[in-house]
Amino acid sequence: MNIIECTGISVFFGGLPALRKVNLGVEKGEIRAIIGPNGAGKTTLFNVINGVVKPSEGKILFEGRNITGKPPHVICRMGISRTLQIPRVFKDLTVVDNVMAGALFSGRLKGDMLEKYVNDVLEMVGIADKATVKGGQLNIQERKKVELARALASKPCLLLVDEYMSGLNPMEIEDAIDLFKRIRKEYNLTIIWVEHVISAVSSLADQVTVLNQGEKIAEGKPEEIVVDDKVVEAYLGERVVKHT
Amino acid sequence: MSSILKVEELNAGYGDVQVLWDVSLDLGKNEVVAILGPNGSGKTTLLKTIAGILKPKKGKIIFNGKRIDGMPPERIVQDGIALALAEKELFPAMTVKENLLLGAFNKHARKNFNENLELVYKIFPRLKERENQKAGTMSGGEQQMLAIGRALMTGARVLMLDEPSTGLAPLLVKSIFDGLRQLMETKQELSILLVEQRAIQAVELCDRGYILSNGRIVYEGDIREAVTSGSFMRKYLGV
Amino acid sequence: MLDIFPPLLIIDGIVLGLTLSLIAAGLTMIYGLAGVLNISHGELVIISTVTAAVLLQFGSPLPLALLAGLGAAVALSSFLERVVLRPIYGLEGEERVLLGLYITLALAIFLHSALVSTFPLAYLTLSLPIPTVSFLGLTFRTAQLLSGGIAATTLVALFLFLKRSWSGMAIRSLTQNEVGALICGVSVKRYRLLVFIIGGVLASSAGYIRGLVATVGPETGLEFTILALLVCVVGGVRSVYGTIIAGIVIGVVYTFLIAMIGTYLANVALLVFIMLLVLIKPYGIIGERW
Amino acid sequence: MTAQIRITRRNQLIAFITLCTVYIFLPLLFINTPYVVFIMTQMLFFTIFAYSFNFLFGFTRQLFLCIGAFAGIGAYITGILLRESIVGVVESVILSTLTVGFIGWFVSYLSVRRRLVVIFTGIFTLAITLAFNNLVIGLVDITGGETGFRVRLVSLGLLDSLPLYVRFYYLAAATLLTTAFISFYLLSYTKIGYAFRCIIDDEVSSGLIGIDVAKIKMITAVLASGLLGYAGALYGLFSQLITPSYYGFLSLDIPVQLIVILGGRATLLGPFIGSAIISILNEALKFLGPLTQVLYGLILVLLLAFFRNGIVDFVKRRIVPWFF
Repeated sequence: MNIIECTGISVFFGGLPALRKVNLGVEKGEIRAIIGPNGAGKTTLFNVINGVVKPSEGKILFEGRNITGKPPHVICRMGISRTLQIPRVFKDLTVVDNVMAGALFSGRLKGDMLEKYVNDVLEMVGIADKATVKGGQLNIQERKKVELARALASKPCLLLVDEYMSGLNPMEIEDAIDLFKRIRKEYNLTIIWVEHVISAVSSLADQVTVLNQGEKIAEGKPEEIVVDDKVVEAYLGERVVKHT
Repeated sequence: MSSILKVEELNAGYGDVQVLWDVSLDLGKNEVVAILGPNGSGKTTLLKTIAGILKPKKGKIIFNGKRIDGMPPERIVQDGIALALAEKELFPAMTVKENLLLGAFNKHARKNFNENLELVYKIFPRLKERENQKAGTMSGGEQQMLAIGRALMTGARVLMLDEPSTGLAPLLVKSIFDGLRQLMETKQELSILLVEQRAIQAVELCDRGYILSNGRIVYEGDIREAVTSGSFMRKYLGV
Repeated sequence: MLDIFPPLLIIDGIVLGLTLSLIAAGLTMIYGLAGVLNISHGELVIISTVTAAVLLQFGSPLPLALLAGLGAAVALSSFLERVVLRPIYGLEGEERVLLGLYITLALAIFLHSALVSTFPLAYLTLSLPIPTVSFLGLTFRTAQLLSGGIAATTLVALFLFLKRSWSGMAIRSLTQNEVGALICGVSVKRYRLLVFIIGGVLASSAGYIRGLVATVGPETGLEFTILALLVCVVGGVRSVYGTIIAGIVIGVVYTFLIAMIGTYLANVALLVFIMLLVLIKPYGIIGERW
Repeated sequence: MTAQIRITRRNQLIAFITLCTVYIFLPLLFINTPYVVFIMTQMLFFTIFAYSFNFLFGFTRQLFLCIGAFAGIGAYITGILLRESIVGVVESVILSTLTVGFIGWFVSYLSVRRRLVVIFTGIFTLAITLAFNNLVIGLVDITGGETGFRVRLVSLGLLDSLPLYVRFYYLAAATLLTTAFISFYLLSYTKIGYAFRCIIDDEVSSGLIGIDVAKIKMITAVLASGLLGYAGALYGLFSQLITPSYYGFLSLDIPVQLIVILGGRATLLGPFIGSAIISILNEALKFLGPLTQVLYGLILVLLLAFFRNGIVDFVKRRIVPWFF
């Protein structure tokens, strides 16, 4: 059974469609990448899944339960965590408090386990050495790590990651790929991942979904996607396809 | 060919998010140069930095032999670099004519107002038809024409276009690129920096180009050759 | 129930409404360009009437006194923009609006108390030599007609300035789209100062116009601010034209309410209406958008 | 990590016990100067008002510009009920508390539901303040208009054995210290404190990690407003005179805001420090007369422009991380 099943999701902003009848089913344990050009609706899809935006049409089932239109905090407590494209950590809290907050309010962990779990997550993400630094004093990559750790600390079943790799150099991208591999293995997670660093996508994702102008235009394994006519067209323009 | 705009080892971004890393490029007089790359690669950031809306962290921007990095945007427009953004950034409650009028806000553009207006109406006749319509009520394609038209009204010698084809139907894309082609034929002393996500339209307008991936220049040279060669897609997407 | 003949009441209302529109137009433009809801705006009205009144008490000729008052309002307004509000320009979004609200509120309290305690008796009344004129069988007060005329003329002038002049275009462009204005070469800093200066001029003229038909005392600043704020909320916080229409409507309704149920309950009715409006349509009835 | 929290908690407890001691024994020093005790009582009431405003604005970013109006509603309800001898003191005060609590919940509910931006909540509540003022002055028959009406001295049970001017001092002190203690406890020892810290910092992120921001805002609004209604009623009984000028924006809201900003937003010791400074200033500057208002305005402008985070924050950053 798919852990999450979105059927016929449409979102309109002031009459303009941001998503049109998008279906998305992700298997348990999978890493699913979502790619697409500007304005394709990737972040909107995330906003719909975690309840920031209510869909105009469509239904979302998470582990078989209908979560359509539930507010973000409820969805978080049900086991879906999310990181943002531009990370928002708590600036006045230390790194460890940031992550602790994630563990505390999801209500998915019990008392004694909290501290150990939080320390494990900090080690895993590689930010343990900054544990007592305040969120506001971190640089952008450290903030991304803290946000990821905070999301992991809520012990989710499904993790939504929004553009983790942008702004990283090739070395750092390698590290991040490695990190996600370990996270999946260690925490037994399903990950949906919006990304435009395609090199990372192809070495990490099991399946890729391609959105363009609010519609799903392709889905498949990374190596199939890169040569898919519709995808090439969406990225490069219609006539390239004829040339090649 | 002598260059009119030169960017050297530019680093820029928003706040502490660095988007561009050591980007260098060169735009010749009367040349059209393409900058290609997928979304998030930093194309719009590059244009905004050149236009002075964002302050560069490091590096030089040289226009017509003079350093312009760190200058306020109104000075840069006056010097002759105009920008039409993908978000259009029009004045929705103003008419088409008023939008164009504001394009000619700087002193020397006011002098050549009639001449430039004629040119804009010639390459985008649709704008003349819609002269008195509110900009906010126009279609996406028309708004794109207006954004380009407004940039031209500044009397610029360098025109920077940010994804003029995004979100438009193929027919409209064609009319916009036809307009640009006509513009290059009529107007003397105009160089265009064309940023595009879709390569093919760009290829029809220019020979030379750059590919930007993840904030860095990964290819520089003959753009037609790059697009037709098999490795393009890999290079383009940074695979 | 009404002591005054309704048409005269309507004219009274329109005159008050136009005066409020003058103040509110400044408020709206300042909000549009600087992102500050200037709570101290009503004090600009008072600083000019107080200055003029004090000078008149010392025997200064009328034009000189009025000019000095205008100068005081403009100077204060520019000082507000260049010095007092400086800390907020580095902030974005809600933080900026909030700090702006707070600083101008504090400034309003400061000016209010300072003016009331220093010049408690500086009332401005500009009485005219001919009290009434007859027209179509009705007797109008000259002051009423004159103040209405001046207010309308000033608003038309403002309208033409915004519509026709380069500076006016620049101001409108900045309120509609700041990035758009930037890439057209419009300097934010320069026009921000300009709208504060214009706001000062408009507020000052509103004070004088009010002085023709009523007595303007140093304690009325907050009242002007509140009424103008209401006009802005009804007219849409970013639309100058909406502001003008809303001003007239509120002026007339308010005048009638006062005549029918007394000042205090009229205030209550108006405020309840505003509260409902904030809830139902926070961006105004008339204004097209923020 | 835990060690640090333990130190902070210990220091907070020390601070709290010190406060209790000072507040209990301080009036005994001035037992022969009723005026000083009177001023200190007034300071206590303003500290309570500031506590409410601090919870609303400092902790949950709900800009209620109607602190005076809320306290006033409480005072008028109790005052009128007692004047007309409808119910007893206790019932009146309870009714004041519940009514104002309900109004606070309603305002919060509306602004949360309608997703009003802070500034619109501000305008909305400013309108409440003005409407309250106009209503009170307009309904002369019931409220006594501008001059207000007198309230008879009421019995305070056990406290009646104390000298007249000390009774209300201890009543207010008990209210304040209880409020402060409950706040200290909740904020330092429970999850709620953590949630508050998250909400102050970033509301969006708080929602994402599973905090029900809307619920916390509304609960805070009920409690803080209820406290205002209660304290307002007591303030009315203490003054023995209820007039609109006591609860006006200039006479109540502005000093309260000054206290909170001076002491530091979203701190528990801030209101204590802020109100102490303001009270001392108030007395020291008495000779200025109405010019004190001017000075307050000026101080507020300067504080906002250059010293926005207040004294507690300054101390916290520069000296010790004691106070939350």
